[in-house]
Amino acid sequence: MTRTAELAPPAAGKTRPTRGQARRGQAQLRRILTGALGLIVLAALWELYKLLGPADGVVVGGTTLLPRTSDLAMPHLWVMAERVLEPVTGAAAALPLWLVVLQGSMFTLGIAAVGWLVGVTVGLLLALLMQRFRLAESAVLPWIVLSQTVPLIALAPLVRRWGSQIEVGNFSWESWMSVALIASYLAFFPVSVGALRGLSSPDANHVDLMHCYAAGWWTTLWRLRLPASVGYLLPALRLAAASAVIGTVVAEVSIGLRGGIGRLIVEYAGAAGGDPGKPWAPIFGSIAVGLLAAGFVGLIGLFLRRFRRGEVAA
Amino acid sequence: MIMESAAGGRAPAVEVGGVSRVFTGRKGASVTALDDVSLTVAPGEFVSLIGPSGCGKSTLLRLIADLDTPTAGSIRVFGKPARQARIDQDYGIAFQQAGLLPWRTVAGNIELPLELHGAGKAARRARAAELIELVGLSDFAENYPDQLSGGMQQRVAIARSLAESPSLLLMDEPFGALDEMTRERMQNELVRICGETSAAVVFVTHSIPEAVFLSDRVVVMSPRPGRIRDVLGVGLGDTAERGENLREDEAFFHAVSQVRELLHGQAPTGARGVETR
Amino acid sequence: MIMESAAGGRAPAVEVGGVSRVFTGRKGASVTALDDVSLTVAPGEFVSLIGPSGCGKSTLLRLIADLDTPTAGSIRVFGKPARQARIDQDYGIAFQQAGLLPWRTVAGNIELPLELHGAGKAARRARAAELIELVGLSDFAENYPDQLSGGMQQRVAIARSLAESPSLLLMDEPFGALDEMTRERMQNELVRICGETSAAVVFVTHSIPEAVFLSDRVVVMSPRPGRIRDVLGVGLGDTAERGENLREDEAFFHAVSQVRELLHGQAPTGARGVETR
Amino acid sequence: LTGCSTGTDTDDGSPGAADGELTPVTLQLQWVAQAQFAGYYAAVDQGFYEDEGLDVTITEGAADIVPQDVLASGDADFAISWVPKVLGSIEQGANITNVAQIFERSATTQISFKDAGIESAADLKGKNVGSWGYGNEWELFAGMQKAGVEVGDIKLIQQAFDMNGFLSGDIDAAQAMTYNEYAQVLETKNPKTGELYQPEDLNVIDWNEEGTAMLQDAIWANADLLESDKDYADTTVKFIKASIRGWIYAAENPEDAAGIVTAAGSQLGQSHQLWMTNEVNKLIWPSTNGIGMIDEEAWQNTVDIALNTKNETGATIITADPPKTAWSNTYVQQALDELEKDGVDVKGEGFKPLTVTLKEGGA
Amino acid sequence: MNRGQQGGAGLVRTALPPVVFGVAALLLWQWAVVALDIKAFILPGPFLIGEEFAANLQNVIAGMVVTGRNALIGLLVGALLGILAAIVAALVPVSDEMGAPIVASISVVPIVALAPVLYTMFGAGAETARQIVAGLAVFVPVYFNTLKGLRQVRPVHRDLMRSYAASSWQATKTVTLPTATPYVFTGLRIASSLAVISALIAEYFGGPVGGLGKSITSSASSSNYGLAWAYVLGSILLGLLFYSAALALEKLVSRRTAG
Ligand SMILES: Nc1ncnc2c1ncn2[C@@H]1O[C@H](COP(=O)(O)OP(=O)(O)OP(=O)(O)O)[C@@H](O)[C@H]1O
Ligand SMILES: Nc1ncnc2c1ncn2[C@@H]1O[C@H](COP(=O)(O)OP(=O)(O)OP(=O)(O)O)[C@@H](O)[C@H]1O
Ligand SMILES: Cc1ncc(C[n+]2csc(CCO)c2C)c(N)n1
Ligand SMILES: [Mg+2]
Ligand SMILES: [Mg+2]
Repeated sequence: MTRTAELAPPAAGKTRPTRGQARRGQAQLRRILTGALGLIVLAALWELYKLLGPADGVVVGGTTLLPRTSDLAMPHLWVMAERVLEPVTGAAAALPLWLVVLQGSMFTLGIAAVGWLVGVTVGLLLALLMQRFRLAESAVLPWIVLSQTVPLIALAPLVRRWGSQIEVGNFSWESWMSVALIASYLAFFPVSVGALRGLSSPDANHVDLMHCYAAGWWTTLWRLRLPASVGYLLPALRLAAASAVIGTVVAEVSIGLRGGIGRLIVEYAGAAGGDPGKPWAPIFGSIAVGLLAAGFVGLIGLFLRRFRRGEVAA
Repeated sequence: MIMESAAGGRAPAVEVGGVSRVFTGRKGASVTALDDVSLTVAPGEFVSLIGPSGCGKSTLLRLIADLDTPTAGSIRVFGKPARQARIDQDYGIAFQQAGLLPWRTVAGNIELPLELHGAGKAARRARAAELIELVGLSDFAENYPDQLSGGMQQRVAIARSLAESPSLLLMDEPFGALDEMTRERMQNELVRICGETSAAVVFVTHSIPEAVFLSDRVVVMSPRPGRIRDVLGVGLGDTAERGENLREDEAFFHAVSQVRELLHGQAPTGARGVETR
Repeated sequence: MIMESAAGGRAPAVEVGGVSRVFTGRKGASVTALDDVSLTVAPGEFVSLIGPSGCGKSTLLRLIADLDTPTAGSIRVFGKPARQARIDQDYGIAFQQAGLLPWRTVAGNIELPLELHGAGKAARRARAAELIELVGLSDFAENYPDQLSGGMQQRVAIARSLAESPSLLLMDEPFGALDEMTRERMQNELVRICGETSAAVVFVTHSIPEAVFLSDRVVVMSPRPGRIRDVLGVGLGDTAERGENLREDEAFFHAVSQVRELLHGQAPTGARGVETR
Repeated sequence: LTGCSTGTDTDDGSPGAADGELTPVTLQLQWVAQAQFAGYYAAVDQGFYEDEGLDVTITEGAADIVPQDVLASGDADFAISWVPKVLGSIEQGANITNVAQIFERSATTQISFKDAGIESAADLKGKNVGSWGYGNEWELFAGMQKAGVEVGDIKLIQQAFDMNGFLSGDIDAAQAMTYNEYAQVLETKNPKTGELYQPEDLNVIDWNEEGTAMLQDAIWANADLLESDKDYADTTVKFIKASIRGWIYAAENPEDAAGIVTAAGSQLGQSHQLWMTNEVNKLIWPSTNGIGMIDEEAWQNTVDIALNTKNETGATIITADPPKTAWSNTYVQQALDELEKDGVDVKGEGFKPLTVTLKEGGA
Repeated sequence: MNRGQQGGAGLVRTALPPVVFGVAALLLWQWAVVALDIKAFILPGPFLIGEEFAANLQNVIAGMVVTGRNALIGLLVGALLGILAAIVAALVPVSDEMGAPIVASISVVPIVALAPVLYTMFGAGAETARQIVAGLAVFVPVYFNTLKGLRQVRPVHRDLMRSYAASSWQATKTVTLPTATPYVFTGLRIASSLAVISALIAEYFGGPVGGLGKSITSSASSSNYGLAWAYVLGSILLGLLFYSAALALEKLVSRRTAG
């Protein structure tokens, strides 16, 4: 039944965009509403469990299977919401919490974007290298996979220490660059793997065709491999965006960069006992930044729609 | 075996001399896809390759196109080594699958070879329009491949193979995916186009009527190892003169029967079916 | 139009009465795939559906198989509603793609319908062995589909469709992917199998010779909207008697020409090609 | 290529305030901006460093930043760190010197709710005991060892950035700095009473009293440079001198000092910040020998514990006595002399701490 | 036997380039450390790391056991939930749409933010929170890949099942699940090393001591970077072990089902 649309013969020549767009808009709206409903259900579950669940959680054989319901562990949702509207501290000049978190989010997003760019660039270059030279692929790919088993917390101080040794002319390494670099360490991975798959994705048929046209490697890359890889690249870029945000937050904590979400998470943690709503604000901030970043990359997909025509709807 | 065709003074379009191709599998086993195959195609001549699956038709075509290199023997295209001919773009090629780039429009796909070889934008446009007209897709120039039926896609691929007016066309089962009616229509168009451009054609097919209908000569191949079993001059009149009625002609059925028998390994006895019953 | 076949006292194998099928696309546009189609297939009769792409052949077959429901009209299989016939497993079906489950062996695939309907293990084994023998794949019973050629896969699919000895076989271009020689071999085998099991067959094809070779009657369809243009009784002898030589018989060529003309929309004038030239 | 900005970079030997040319100096803290470092922030804010011709940049610490490594690798000119943490680094090859022991007392305690009945280190046996790790755990281990409790006798739990593990009862005895985590608990509502927790609700094991206190926040300098670079040595004295003035300012104006730290970007609430300032002052004042003077006995005590205390893997902090260069009173002495010459009270005998009232959440 | 030799040769051919590359990189690193006289507390050389690894093998292995256990439990639970949730989402499309924002959020939330909350919810004195962190990290790729796999059923197979009048459970068992299996394994392979790294980073924010993550940070905080990196090496080995196990399981199952 879901095949209907795909099987329908293409309307010869021109399509009528307006009606289609309206329909798609409607579907989109419905999806958003259902998604919102999902969130509401989750919120209701939270409050319901908090109301009915035992204070010490559901413990079976010494293992806590369901969480504790104390105000410390599961603050009421309205406590979190109210807290966001209040000032960060009692000081006269204190900004409201939401504003501070928003500023932190933007800061983190900015660094994550730089990390993403670096990661994507490195990932693409690696993929090109591996696509071009089979030996490079077999020698490097396992190490790329392995690289992701090294915990960031071990790398972060190294990166900062080495970065601070760099000082060329007017350029001097700053802490935020270390954070961006660590973010790129997570971001490059999906891109290199995805791009490699994408670059090797063209049919033998198409590769033969380019060969028949006596097209060189660069021409084949530009005319065939890159366009063909778009379908693989976009999910990889989205994954990289989420990873870049995660990496940024972790690195902010790790090397203590001020201004971002990671720092707020650490600093508000101390208030967890006396002000249980406060630590949740940067957590939601970090989720929002992640979704925003992933959504942003989704936008890129819109511009590259042309290159995804070959894909069958999942 | 009749392998020479009267070709006048010009170099033959294709000259395959004692070519073998052995594939070595990963497990050490080797497959002799072609064994000592020789074949000459004259300029402007239409030659079909027919034979059971795995007899090496595609392999031979790929060797001519320099998409693969022979284990032994030599291949010359218009008197040059195959590699040179490929670089000089002496041939156009169409595969069994249309192989269009899904992100390019019909026009964009047809322009591709011209673009790669540095033709100017205006020239490309004009040539593409001409070819689209030729294959009867004028209303679809700006459509994307996924908006076309299989037959239409195949026509685009043929137009693309003609883009640089090659004097040699290599086609590997280009009509394999089409339904009978569309297929016949495409065959008629191919006959017309070849008449107009007087290109030589090497045409791989599984269909006996198709081979007979289109060709000057039909090359019947046998598998394991891939060899040329026989070459049958069909000569149902000059390309340009052949028309729709030919398909219901007695000589047509006669030739079909002959090719069938060759394929089944019998000596061609003449149209036994028709004459002895 | 000749639609009734002499069927004796038993209920017809298939009885399609005034069936229409309209697809409503997501964009509101609707396609009339079938328009007021009526057709009766007698028990044991072999009927081919032929027609250009998109004329509704597959749709009709899917309606008979109750894989889809008609917008209007009724379909009865052996006197029961199509749905009941499906649940009672009155038919076997084979699609254009073999559609084997890649994680099951040849034997496992053939056993699948038996397994689903609760046949015992030993019975399944025996029946599968028998069918594998029938389609000539005894050496490959324990192979997986990806180790078989397209033709072999198709033979497995046919064996699978025969597993429960259905009195009706529905086949949608089962030989579409095969090369000419294998295809002819498979056609011969199908003729033999049908002779042995005396099942009725509804057979979709694009190939005129195939339709003519196999069928008692050929149903020629026309597209947009899908309708039955004509039904041609071929009657080239009883199924069991037909053999290889038939293909080179004059009556064969005659029938082929007739179907061609029907397809192209002319009234069947008799074998114009053969007789008037 | 060290790339760091040590005072040695300037050509003219001793840039005084008069020159207008300030010597750039970087100070690496061991944690983020908070009143634990009030003296340094006050010295910046009040222009004490500038008076000495120094342009001080304070670099905050973080979970994975080891201040003594930053110092040793040349990325900072001075660092604040605890003596036991640094001893390990020195043994690993970091050549640095304790030039001023700012905190005289230890602020590390092990706190527990009254009903757990943990009143001394011996009571820790069989309990869930919290610690941050990161080198903050040695006083605890030493105290336990002294009381005959093996590391294997307790269940050791790593504490998070918050005190929730303690408040939820997962940790029976939690590590708490008097100036920070102890206050965090007192800022939390007791669900039983609906009021904030009171000091009476808690038992506190104070390592100063148990005799296993180790030396905490000290100013560390690069030993190689102290040896080879006269300017750096001068800068060190100036830096110590201005820092001490900062700490004196914090003792005399705790509210202002707390405000200065908050203005420097600390996210702590007002009452918490003031509490921390006050508690930190108590670690310094009154000063027995003058602020910053390293007490040889206390140093030796710290070294002894470092040599003999085993952690959960059986390792000790150090395996051999630290080198002579590990500490020096030369510079702080000079700074104190100059200050006393100016009539500054560097012992704070009359120091009177405030009584700070904590508000919920430290607000 | 001949086959076996061939397989051995194949292994050598696939393993040789990365090993050569790796050894070359390690040697270069060691050379740099020696030639540039880099102190261990700035960058330990591979030989030093190796020495520390050998000298503390017992502790490293103990850490691997603790962290590996958490990762394994997280992997099993997360994978199970991911597969179940994907089946539900495939059967009830509304639940897919309702869960979309939640799953999307889980996929972007940093462990840094999550771990402290989970410790409070499930107790800082137990390993549960770490196992949940690993489980959530595993859930995401397993869920997405399984869901994708469940939607790969080919129309011809669906038609076939209908023509057999198969019950929906029969269809699920004979067609849908086997079709999805390779996709599930792709998800598991990605998830396997993710489970290790997540369980490890969760240790950073509390919980019982003994795991690799805690050991890394406490060695580093006393500037014992050789030891810290020996633990890092342990974590790499653990990740590799999990990855190889997932890969082997995938090979095993796919051989059984698809020849
Ligand atoms: N790249 C290859 N590696 C190994 N063997 C190959 C390769 N290409 C073709 N072969 C083998 O060579 C033989 C000839 O193959 P080829 O594709 O030329 O047959 P064909 O006549 O085109 O068949 P079909 O009609 O099925 O397309 C076959 O046995 C095939 O298995
Ligand atoms: N599920 C569907 N939704 C919408 N339109 C459909 C659907 N199935 C078939 N059609 C349309 O119905 C018409 C008949 O399709 P059908 O598949 O029966 O043709 P066919 O004769 O089998 O063609 P072919 O020879 O190409 O297989 C076509 O126009 C097709 O586009
Ligand atoms: C991972 C981790 N690192 C540091 C602290 C905080 N901390 C507690 S005491 C101390 C020394 C100086 O204040 C520091 C930094 C923590 N809670 N968790
Ligand atoms: Mg071929
Ligand atoms: Mg069809």
